[in-house]
Amino acid sequence: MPRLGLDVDQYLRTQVLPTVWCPGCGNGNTVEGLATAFARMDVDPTQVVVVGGIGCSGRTPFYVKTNAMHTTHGRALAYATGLKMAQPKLTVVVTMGDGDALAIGGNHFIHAARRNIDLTVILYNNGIYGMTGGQEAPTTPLGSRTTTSLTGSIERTFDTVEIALAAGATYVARTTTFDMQEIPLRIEEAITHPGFAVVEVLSQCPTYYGRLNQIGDTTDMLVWERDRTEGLPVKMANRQELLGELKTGVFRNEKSVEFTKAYSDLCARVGGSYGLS
Amino acid sequence: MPRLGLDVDQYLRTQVLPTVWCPGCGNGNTVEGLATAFARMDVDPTQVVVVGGIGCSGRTPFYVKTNAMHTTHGRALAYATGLKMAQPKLTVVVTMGDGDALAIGGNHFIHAARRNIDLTVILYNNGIYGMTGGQEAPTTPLGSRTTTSLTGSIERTFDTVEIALAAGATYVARTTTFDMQEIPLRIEEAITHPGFAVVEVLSQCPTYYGRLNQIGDTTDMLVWERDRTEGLPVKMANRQELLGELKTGVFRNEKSVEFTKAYSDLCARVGGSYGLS
Amino acid sequence: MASVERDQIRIRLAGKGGQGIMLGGAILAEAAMLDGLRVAETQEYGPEARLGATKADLIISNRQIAFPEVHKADFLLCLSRPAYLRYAKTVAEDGLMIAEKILREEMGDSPNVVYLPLRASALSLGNELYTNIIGLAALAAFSGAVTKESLENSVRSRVKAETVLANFAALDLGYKLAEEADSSRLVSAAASKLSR
Amino acid sequence: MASVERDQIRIRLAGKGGQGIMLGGAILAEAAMLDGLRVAETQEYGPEARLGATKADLIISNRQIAFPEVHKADFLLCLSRPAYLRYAKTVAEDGLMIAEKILREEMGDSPNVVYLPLRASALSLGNELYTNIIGLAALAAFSGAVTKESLENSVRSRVKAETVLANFAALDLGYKLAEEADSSRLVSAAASKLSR
Amino acid sequence: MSPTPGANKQRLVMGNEAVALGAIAGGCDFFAGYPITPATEILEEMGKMLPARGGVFLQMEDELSAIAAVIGAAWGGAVAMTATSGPGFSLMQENLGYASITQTPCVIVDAQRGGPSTGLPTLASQGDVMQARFGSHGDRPTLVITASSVNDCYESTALAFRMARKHRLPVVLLIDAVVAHMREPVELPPPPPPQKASYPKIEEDTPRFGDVPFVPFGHGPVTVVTGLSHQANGLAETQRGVHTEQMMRTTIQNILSDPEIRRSWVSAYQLDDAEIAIAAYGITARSAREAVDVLREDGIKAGLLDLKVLWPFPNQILRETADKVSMIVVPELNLGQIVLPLKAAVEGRAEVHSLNLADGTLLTPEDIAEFSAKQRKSTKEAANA
Amino acid sequence: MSPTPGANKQRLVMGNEAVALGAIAGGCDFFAGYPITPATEILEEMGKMLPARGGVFLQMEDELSAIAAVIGAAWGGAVAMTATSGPGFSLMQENLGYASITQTPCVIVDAQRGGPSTGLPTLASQGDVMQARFGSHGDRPTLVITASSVNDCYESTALAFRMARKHRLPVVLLIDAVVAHMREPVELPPPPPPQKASYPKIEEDTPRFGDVPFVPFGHGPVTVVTGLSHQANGLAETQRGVHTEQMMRTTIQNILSDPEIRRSWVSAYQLDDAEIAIAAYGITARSAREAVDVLREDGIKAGLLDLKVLWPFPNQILRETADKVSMIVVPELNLGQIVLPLKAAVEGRAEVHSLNLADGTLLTPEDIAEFSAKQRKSTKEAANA
Amino acid sequence: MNTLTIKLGEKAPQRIGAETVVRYEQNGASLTLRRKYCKSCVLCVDACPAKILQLDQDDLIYVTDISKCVFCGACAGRCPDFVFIVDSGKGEK
Amino acid sequence: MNTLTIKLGEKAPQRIGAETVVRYEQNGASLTLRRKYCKSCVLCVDACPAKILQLDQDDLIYVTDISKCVFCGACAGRCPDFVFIVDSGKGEK
Ligand SMILES: Cc1ncc(C[n+]2csc(CCOP(=O)(O)OP(=O)(O)O)c2C)c(N)n1
Ligand SMILES: Cc1ncc(C[n+]2csc(CCOP(=O)(O)OP(=O)(O)O)c2C)c(N)n1
Ligand code: SF4
Ligand code: SF4
Ligand code: SF4
Ligand code: SF4
Ligand code: SF4
Ligand code: SF4
Ligand SMILES: [Mg+2]
Ligand SMILES: [Mg+2]
Repeated sequence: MPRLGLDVDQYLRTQVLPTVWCPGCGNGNTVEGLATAFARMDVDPTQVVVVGGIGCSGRTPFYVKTNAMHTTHGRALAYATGLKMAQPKLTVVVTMGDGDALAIGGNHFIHAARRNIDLTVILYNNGIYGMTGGQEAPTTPLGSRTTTSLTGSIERTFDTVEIALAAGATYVARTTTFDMQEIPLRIEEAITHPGFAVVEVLSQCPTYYGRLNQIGDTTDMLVWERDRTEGLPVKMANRQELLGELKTGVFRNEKSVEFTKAYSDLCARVGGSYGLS
Repeated sequence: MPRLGLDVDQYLRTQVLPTVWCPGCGNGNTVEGLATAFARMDVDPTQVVVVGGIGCSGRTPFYVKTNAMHTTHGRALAYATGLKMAQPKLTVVVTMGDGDALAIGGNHFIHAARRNIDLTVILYNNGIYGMTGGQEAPTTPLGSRTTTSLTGSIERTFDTVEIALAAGATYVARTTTFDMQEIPLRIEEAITHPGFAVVEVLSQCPTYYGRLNQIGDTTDMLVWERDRTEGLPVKMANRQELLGELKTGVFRNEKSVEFTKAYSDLCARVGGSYGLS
Repeated sequence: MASVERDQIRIRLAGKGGQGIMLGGAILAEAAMLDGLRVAETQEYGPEARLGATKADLIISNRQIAFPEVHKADFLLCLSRPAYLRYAKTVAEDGLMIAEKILREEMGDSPNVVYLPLRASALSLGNELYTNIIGLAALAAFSGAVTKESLENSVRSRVKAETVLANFAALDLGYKLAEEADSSRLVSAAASKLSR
Repeated sequence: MASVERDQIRIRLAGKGGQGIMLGGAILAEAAMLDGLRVAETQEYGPEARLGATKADLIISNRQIAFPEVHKADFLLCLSRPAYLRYAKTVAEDGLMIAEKILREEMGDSPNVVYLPLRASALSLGNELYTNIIGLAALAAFSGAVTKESLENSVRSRVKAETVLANFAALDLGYKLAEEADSSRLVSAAASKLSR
Repeated sequence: MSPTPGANKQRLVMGNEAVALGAIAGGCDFFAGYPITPATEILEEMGKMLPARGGVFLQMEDELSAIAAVIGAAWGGAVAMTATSGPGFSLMQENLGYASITQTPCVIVDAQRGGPSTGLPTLASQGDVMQARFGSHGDRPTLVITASSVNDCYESTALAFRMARKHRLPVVLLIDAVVAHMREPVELPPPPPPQKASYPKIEEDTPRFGDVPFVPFGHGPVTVVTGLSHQANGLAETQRGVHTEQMMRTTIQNILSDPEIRRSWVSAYQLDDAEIAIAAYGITARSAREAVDVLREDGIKAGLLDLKVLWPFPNQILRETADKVSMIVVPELNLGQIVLPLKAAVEGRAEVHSLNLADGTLLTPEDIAEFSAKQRKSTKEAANA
Repeated sequence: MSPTPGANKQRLVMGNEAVALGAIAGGCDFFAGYPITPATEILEEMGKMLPARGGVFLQMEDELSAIAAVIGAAWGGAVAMTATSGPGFSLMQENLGYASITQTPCVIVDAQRGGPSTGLPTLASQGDVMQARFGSHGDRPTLVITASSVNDCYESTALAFRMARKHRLPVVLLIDAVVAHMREPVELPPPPPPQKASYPKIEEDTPRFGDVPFVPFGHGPVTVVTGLSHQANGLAETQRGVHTEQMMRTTIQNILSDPEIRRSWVSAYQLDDAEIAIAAYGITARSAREAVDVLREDGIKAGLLDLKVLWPFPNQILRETADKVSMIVVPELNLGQIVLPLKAAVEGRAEVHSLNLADGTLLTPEDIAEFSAKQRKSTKEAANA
Repeated sequence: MNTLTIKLGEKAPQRIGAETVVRYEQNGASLTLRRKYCKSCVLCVDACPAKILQLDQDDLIYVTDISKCVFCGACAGRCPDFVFIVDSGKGEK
Repeated sequence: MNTLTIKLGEKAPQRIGAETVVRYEQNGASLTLRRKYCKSCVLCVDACPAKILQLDQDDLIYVTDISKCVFCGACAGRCPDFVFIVDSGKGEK
């Protein structure tokens, strides 16, 4: 019940609603979660930039009433890295689809994680390419039907959490639109975390994933989402236990040298005064 | 002593020797290891393609007397994926530098691993960009000097093994040019392995890494290489034990559905007859 | 039908995402093809088309079709409110709009609009999804752009086998609605365009 | 020195990777600059240059330098075998090659080559790395392209402080070798080029 | 161009589908791609057809890898293609150059949408016309074919494959969002049965590069392929790229003299007695054709030069046309692209006027007719003044 | 161009180093790049200078991310640049289009090497001249500046920054392997102290796009930036890109009428009484200059038109030149690129002859002189016949 | 947007315009519907424990009987399109 | 390449050309040096347990005293440039 008592609307660009998203699409829930997190944190919208990639979910920046940067397919994190480095005091949130973040954008994802730069990634994982009409994504569950795997996907599936952890992200969480109350909490934790933070939101695409895999109506998709995940005690999940399962929870929440901080120190070492100081 | 009793020369394109590599560069040891593995396996050179990226190490295909494909920076695995899919009976070995494989080519690396396509990657990790003159690589040990981090690198370091494992590679090993006898063994295992196999070879770049970090002469670099690694019992290393250390050994050697096989099955399902069958 | 003398008929089908506009366009185009006519069909794509107003345009002619888009429609089928708001103005001066009856309340009457209870009729057939087919049939009736026979054949080839009969019933209903509504305009609207 | 009348002197320094050709080029160019001359220096780059034959080209002139590369060299300094094999033919007909003496055995004598024991002299100074500086000095002596003073100033600004004196000794040695070898050709070779 | 109406085996086919069918007709047995509007249906169609034929269909992680996989596949002996739109085409440019320097036969379809950047993803443009020729760094021989109808899509794709294999180069098929998504009735032959491409036998010392046939890996002695400048045997020449320059010049000549290219270069409509030529291509040629009719109804002798092969640009044909007409009108859905080589070819022999639109909508026949009439009028007035 | 010899504060500087110094002089406080020959030293120099000035130096994972970071940084308020060579420039094309459509001021240096593909990594070329204009999909306003000396490198880079910021667009500086690595004595002012760029105050309803000043994030009310066609307030217009088309046309006009561009466009040498004009740019202009001297020694009145700003192409200047000479010779280190817009501009007013070389070596003064003399002779003979 | 307030016991008009915001009130609590954002996905309909949400003939959401509303917020939580504003009147923070 | 064979006890000539392959023999075992591949890195020099490898005045590798060679192959293993072929004469596989 994110709205009760919070002025979430102040963080929504209501003039462009309704969104372009399909009826029942989960993207709106995550946007609501993001706006709710902003409301909880009472951020100054002029000091926040939401950077989006290209895809249905990539349109998020249009709907959140902060600064918005809708970039190119796959490159959002590279844009965000430059932006954050140029003005390290800005809060930068990056919203990407699974294809955007992990197919074409996979390289920037692992490198931003490696640097542990203080960005918050919200990765909308609907297991498919929504915007272009239902093609296979690297996150498409094995055997699922997509318009490019009509007889069932034969490509193995990326586990966002595993990749993020291996690449060096210091905050990694997964939740779902079924667990919509969790979304703002995870996002708030992620934004507050000083380092590279990833919140994966499993989200329903009724139009393509749902229809192609005959999951049923929009509510059936939520049920399916619930059934394929199993919450972990939220505090901290032990990675080893997860293999083979798609659990939700917080998988890492660790402090490590953050990149703008490291850069600031480097500048100081050679006599320069960087924006942070 | 790779040469004893084996006609390694038949797999070397001696007409183009000496190599372009600097005196004392470790790349030649890995080439020797690759040629030795070919000799041990007695491969038909016309049925092998060595695909290289761009970088000092990317020149490997020129020196190995099999089919050679010297591609573009970072894309070798994408070329190799198309090649392997088109003619699945070919043996395809992909040689890349650390920058090539993990900086510009990081995305293809994780996706080829995800698909578990039957390619063998030999990743020459010298912790630096050799070809372009000593810039920082994603594998540059933290604090090292490079021409783009003259006061010491502040970027965190990729662990090739961790990334390969998280992305889904089914054979993952690390060795060094100090342990040069191991190189052909690991390469042979990797080629024989039916799936995506990665052999990381820690290799010395005396010209840049060595000189910038004042490691000493070429032999000193080998000693340094020995000192920073610690062999694991070769059979199988438990991943958990490794955190924070750079061990050598075999980290995974598992069977899982290989991609050309999965594709062949898909074709069969819809009535097509694919090259494998 | 004076198919030999006519030059070209410009048709626009408009609705919102999920109303089967794309399928309608394909069916009508194929019907024209089966009638031995030339046809070019184009559609609106993209995310906006999934939700908001979307359209399919057809040019049907007995000569080669050069420019393939419809700027002024001889016939516009309009199934939804956003489509009405966006495309009403694209009907040619002597063109005809066939619109969902629910819209009359808000939009009001005007001489070149015929409101038909398309959705209600579809629901009477048991499924709102027949709305587009009923509308298509009505449009065919008013425009004379394609023969009913071809329309049936085209529908048969594009819908699931088990729904063919229901779709045929939807076609009948569409023709009937058109006749009942304003039989004076049937076909003649088309004929007027064709005698250039 | 007839620096005012001369037009341009084209110099090529050639050796193999690690022999300090790039540094030599920079030193010579800076010396020319300090002499108030115009200069353009270009070098060979890339992996091949690290190992095999590599070169630096200088045009030194008292007028604006347009084309910056050397195709026929008035003076070629040649430090290694691969460089000899590759660049010997790029000496101008009336040009002069100053070559490492070890190469004489294999390459043999010819009228426009002066062999000097550059490497041996460097070793006599305690480090093979002075070879390039000795060669540079010899080349300066033969060509008269730059003054010794400027050469010293340039060397001072480009080498580590603790090696300045040793490098000055290397310069002296180079001048001496040139004088001893063939003092008749000193400067005049250059002069002949300059009185166009 | 369009088949006879009412013929027997007509099917209603979308432009993108026709591209896929044309590819199969051209022998294509490998597709690697990445979805993008408005080219996605080509990918989806290939994904339906190829596995059933034992061919390879791959959805790659991005466009960089899609074209790389295509080139790799070609060297694996496949007849390979990819399809994309502007943003993806931009990403392919580096490796397109690799296909050129390694003389790799393959086909790239660019279904143009509004640009730059994400631009107008669902709308048509002709903004990639110069990019198709000059988008990659360095020089390279290029062959760029267009299509303005569904039937064209089929024919042009098949032609692209024939030329790619004959001249050993990446061939670009340029269509646009409207043609890609347009459905028209066409009558197409049934797809040929799957067939592995065959290659000539070669010896150890047979040259592999230059004006010689393409032989992939595994079909003879070992071969060296590199994106560095190289000699005929494939080994690098890094000090001076004489062989590679020569190869490029030869390929350009070979394409220029190819009889099929010469036949397909342009198609004329009402041009014989025209005083105004409208030079157009792709979707705009359709508007231009109607504009010619409109102008002629108004008594202005207009004609259409429909440019079917854009690159190499038909210089000679344009010069000859310019000698016959007084004015050439060049309508394009961009800010003025093909008008550049056209003006360069015409060298002042006729007035050239550009009509440009880049907002994602089409130039209508009326737009073109009106513009042409206006230009003609102002020229006449200038002459009389 | 070159400073007076013997002056006091001369330093021997490499072209790439001068670019870096010029960038600092132009206010640059952000560099993101990826190493590549022959542009690497620009990266390395920026890496040395920026941290000490509190600016940002980033080595990114590839060129795609380098330009993306630069654009992101510009929106973060930085004065940003990247530097690369052909292969990297090809990879940047998609996001270069993003910089254009979002009117983002930034500078991209392309130090050209032999292409296509990996080509001739250490050798010079002028093969990216058309790519710099047309390499990205869709249309966009472009400004491309060249340099032929170390001093030029400095001046042109600073100019690039001025123009990028004034006209809100990505500006390309095109140099080549020889200029990049050449050392010449130059006399440069000391680098200005670090300074944060300042931006005008804006209100909620101030238009952010179109012919209005650039204001980055964090410097006023919230802003929406998108690579889709958009309105003045930044919100997308996906049904018809009227605002974006208008913005592009306006920017093009603004550049064309910029007094500094008009001043810098070309530089002439011995052109006043010339009967042959040699139109050249970059490193080739140096050879051409010497060729002019050679030709004049042989009694042929030649002159040089050194093209300093390639895009927008100086059409009017070329037309005027063509009216005065009988022949224009266009030497280029490619297979013929700038000759295309040149011919289009000249429209037959003078003969135009292309001299091309693409093997990584330079055209020498003798090559150009000889070619010019030969063309002149054959034209004379043709006239007499 | 013009707002139509419907108090407990009041009946909504036969047809509510798409642009109209409807505010249902019940003893200090309120439920506001921004109908023009509604996409008819019925997620809220399925989620409402009181079963009082339905689509009207314009396919837009409305409340059949506000007296049964328990102000649980399930509708607001589930709706992906920002249609609902739920105020239980208890002044939560 | 022309090969120069030096048997046990024989002395190498003062100067061996760079292009010459040198084959040192000792009781059926042999050590072959393809000197033109040598880059003077001295990895082999440091690795040789018998300390019999050195660079000559051309900076190319040669054997000072083949009689001390134990045919351990360390040189071949360490050399990154394919200079050595070691044959212990024992016909290993
Ligand atoms: C370079 C490039 N390639 C392809 C596209 C087309 N495209 C747009 S969105 C998208 C993928 C959408 O999938 P995802 O990232 O999962 O986002 P979703 O729509 O599912 O939220 C693609 C392939 C593009 N815009 N740019
Ligand atoms: C697209 C592109 N960007 C940059 C380069 C320049 N480049 C060549 S090799 C290389 C990196 C070399 O490093 P690595 O991959 O580690 O190989 P190494 O030389 O160390 O073996 C770079 C950046 C290029 N060739 N192409
Ligand atoms: S296509 Fe799927 S992801 Fe995209 S808006 Fe529709 S439901 Fe959502
Ligand atoms: S630069 Fe380094 S990696 Fe490259 S050849 Fe030299 S030593 Fe080897
Ligand atoms: S607040 Fe609860 S009871 Fe009231 S309408 Fe919403 S879901 Fe139903
Ligand atoms: S959940 Fe929202 S969008 Fe869906 S029907 Fe309910 S109110 Fe409408
Ligand atoms: S074989 Fe062993 S002993 Fe003989 S030279 Fe080589 S390293 Fe020395
Ligand atoms: S290791 Fe090889 S290259 Fe190095 S010195 Fe010895 S023989 Fe020469
Ligand atoms: Mg998705
Ligand atoms: Mg490396």
